[in-house]
Amino acid sequence: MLEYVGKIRDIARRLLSENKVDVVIGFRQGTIPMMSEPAVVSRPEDVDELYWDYNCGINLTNYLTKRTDRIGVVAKGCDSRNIVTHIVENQIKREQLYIIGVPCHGMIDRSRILAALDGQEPTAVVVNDTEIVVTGPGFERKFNRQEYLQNNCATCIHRNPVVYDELVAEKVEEQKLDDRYADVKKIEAMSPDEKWAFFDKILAPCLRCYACRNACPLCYCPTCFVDESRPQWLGKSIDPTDVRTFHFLRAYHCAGRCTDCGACERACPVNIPVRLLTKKLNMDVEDLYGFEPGMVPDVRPPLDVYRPDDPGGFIK
Amino acid sequence: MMKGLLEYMGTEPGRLHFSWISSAESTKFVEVANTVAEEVKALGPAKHFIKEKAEVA
Amino acid sequence: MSEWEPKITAFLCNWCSYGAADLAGIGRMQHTPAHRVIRVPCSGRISPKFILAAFRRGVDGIWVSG
Amino acid sequence: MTSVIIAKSKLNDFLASLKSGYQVLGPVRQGDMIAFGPVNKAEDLALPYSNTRLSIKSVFFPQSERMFGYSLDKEDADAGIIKETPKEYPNRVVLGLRPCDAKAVTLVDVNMDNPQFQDPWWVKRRETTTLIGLGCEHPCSTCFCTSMGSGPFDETGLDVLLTELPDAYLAKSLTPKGDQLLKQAKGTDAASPANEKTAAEIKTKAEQTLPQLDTAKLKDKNMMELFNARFWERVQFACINCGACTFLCPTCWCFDIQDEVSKKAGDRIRNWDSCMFPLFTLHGTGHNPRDHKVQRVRQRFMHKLKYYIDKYGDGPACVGCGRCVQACPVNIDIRNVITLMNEYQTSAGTKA
Repeated sequence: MLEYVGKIRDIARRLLSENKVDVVIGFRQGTIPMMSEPAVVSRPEDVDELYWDYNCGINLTNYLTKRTDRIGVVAKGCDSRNIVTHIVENQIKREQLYIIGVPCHGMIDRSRILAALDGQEPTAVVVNDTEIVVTGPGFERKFNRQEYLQNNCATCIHRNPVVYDELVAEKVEEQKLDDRYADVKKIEAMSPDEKWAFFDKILAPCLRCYACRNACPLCYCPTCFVDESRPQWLGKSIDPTDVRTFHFLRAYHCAGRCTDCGACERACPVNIPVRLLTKKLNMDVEDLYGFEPGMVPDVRPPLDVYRPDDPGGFIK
Repeated sequence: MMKGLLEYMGTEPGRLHFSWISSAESTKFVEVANTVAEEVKALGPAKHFIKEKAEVA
Repeated sequence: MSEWEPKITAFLCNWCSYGAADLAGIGRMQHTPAHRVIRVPCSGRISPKFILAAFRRGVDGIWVSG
Repeated sequence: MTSVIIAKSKLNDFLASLKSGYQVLGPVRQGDMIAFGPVNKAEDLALPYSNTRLSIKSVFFPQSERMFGYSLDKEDADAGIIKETPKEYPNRVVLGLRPCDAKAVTLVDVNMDNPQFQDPWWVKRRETTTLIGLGCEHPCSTCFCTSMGSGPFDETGLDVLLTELPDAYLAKSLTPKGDQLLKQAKGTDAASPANEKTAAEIKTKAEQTLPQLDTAKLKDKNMMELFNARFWERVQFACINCGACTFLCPTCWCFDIQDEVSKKAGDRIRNWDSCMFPLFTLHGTGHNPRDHKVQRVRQRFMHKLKYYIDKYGDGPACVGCGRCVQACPVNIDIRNVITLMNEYQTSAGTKA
C-alpha cells in the first residue's frame, strides 16, 4: 500500500492549499516497526509527514468526534463505515468532511508476529504482495501476508470505503468468505461452564487500562459507565467479576454499531482477543435484523428504533 | 441481544427472562411467574457474575 | 428451610405486569414467592447495567416484564 | 563485595538452595507474555528474554491491594472499626529482573519511603525482597537506559548483578543482603579475574549498542515556558488516553483508594490509577483541573522529565526501559518527547 503515500500527500496538499479543509487527519510513519501514529496536518508544507502502510490499523474516526472544523480524513473501509456511524449518531457532519478513501489490503497483525518471533526483535519489516519480511539482528523471517493479517482484516468484506470524496487508487476486490464467524460459533458450541472458563482465561491478563475502549470510535460518551459513581456499577480493581462486567458492557454498548475495525484488539497491551465479544453481537445483529453497521448514512441502527417486525422470540 | 451475549459468556440460558403481560392478564402473570421460578430453580443457585469480596491481593 | 428457593429479581412495568400482579393479588391467586419485585415506570427503563447489577449482587434469575 | 560464578549446569543447585530460604520469583512465560512468577527450576525461567511486559512494580505494589477491612454487622462488637488487613511478608528473591527495573524501584522509593511518608506495605516488601538482576547483553531497539541514568548493567537498586558468560553467570554482590545470599547459596564457584574481564567487555559492548538521548538541558529549562510550549498540541493529538503507558511503566506510582462493600463487610482497596484518565483529577464539585487530553498527556511527560527533576534534584523519573514505546497503541514515543523537551528554547533561569 506504499504506493498510496504519494497520492495521499498530493490530495492533502491540494486540499490545504486550496483552503478546502482546515486540517487533514492521517497517519505518520511509526518510530518502531509495525506501528504508525495518527497525525494531523494543517499546513501544505507539512503534508510529507503523512504516510500509509500495512500498520494503520487504528481507526481515525476516533479523532473526528465533535470536531467543528473542516477536515480531510484518510479512511480505509472500516474507517469510512465508522464515519457513517458518526454521521448517523450526530458526532460529525458530512459537510465538514472530505474523505480521502483508501482501498485497503488489510493490516498486519503486529502482536501475532511479535509472538511468533518469540522475543527476537524486529528492526525492519517490509511487506510485499504475498509476504511479510521481518529482519532483525542476525535473523530474517518471512511470514505469509494473508495468514498474518489482523483477524478482523482477514474476515473483512468491506475493504473499500463506503463513502468517500476521492479514492487514492482503484477499488480492491472484496473478499468472498465462507464463514466469517467460525470463531464465534466455536465458542457458542461450548457448554455454559466451558464458556465461563474460556472467558475467565482470556480476560485474566486484563489491566483495566481501557485501551480497547478508548481506541474505539464508538466510545465517545462524556462519562463512561465504569467511571460513574452514583451509582457505581462496578469496582475498579482487577477482580475477575469487575473485569468481566467491564468487558461485557463495553461490548454490549457497541451492539449494532461495531464495524469490526479491530482497533480495540490492536490497542490491547496484553493481547486479549476482545473482538470475540463484539463479533458475537455483530453476528446476532446480522442474523436478527439483517443489519450491517455503517453502510448507509440515513438508517438508524436497529437497537435505536422499534419496528413491528423486530424479532420477539425471546419474549414470553 | 443481551441474553445472547450473557449466554455466550457462560451464563446459563434460563437465568434471564423477558415477558409481555397486560395489566388485565393476571392469569398469564401467575403462569409466567411460576414458569420463570421453576426454570431458575432447575438451574440451581447462581454461580457466576456475583461480586463478593474482591479477589485481589 | 427444607428446599432451596431461588431469588429472582422481577423488573415489572408499572402499567402492565405490575398491574397484572396487583390484579392477581386481588383475585387471590396463588403463585411462587421467589420473585422480588422492582417497579419501573416502563420496561424500556431497563438498562443492561441493571441486569448485570442484579446478577452481581447474587440473584439467581432475572425477569423483565412489560 | 564478592563475585562468584554460577555454572549454567549448576543453576538448579543454586535455585534449590535459594528456595530453602526464599520464595523465588523470576521471568516466566504467561501466555505470549513474560511476567514475574514463581520459579521452581531453571527451566521455568523464560531465558533468554528481552524484558517482561509488565514491570517489577507489581511485586512491591500490586495493581489491586486490600489495605483495610471493616465489618458493618451490628451484631459484631468491632462493627465500624477499620482494621489493617493482615499480610504475609515472606523472604523473596526476584531472580533475573533487568537492571532498569531495579533502578526504577529506587526512583519510586522517593515517593513510597521518604522521611515524611513511609508506605508500610511497600517498605516491608522492599525489606524482605532481594533483587538479583540479570544484565542485558542485547538491549532492545527501544531501550534508552544509558540516557536516563541507568544502563544495561546498572547496579542501582540491585543486591546482586548477574552477567551471562558463555556457560555460566558471573554473580556480583552489591549489598550486605546480596552478600549474605551468595554466601549461603550452593552451586557457586569462585570467580577468576578472567571472568571479570569478560563481563566488563560484555558490559561495554552492550552499552555501546544503546542510543544516546540528550537530557542534560531539561534541568535548566524554565518550567512554565516548557509547560506552555506549543509542541504539546502535536504530541497529544494521537493519544487515546488509555492507561497502557502508565500501567506498564516501572516508575508510575499513582493509585486510587476505593471502598468496596459486600453484604456486611467492607474493604478499603487501593488500585493503580493513571493520570491519563479524566477521573484521576475530577473533583467532588465536578470541576476537573485536567479536563483536556493535552493537559493529561503533558502531565505524564512533565512529571517524569521535569517536575521530578526539579523536586528531587534527581531523575528523570524514567529508566528508558522502552515499555511504553512498545505498548502505546498509537505510537507516542517518549524518546521523541524527551528530545522535543530538551531542545525547546526557553529563557534562562531554572524554575518558574
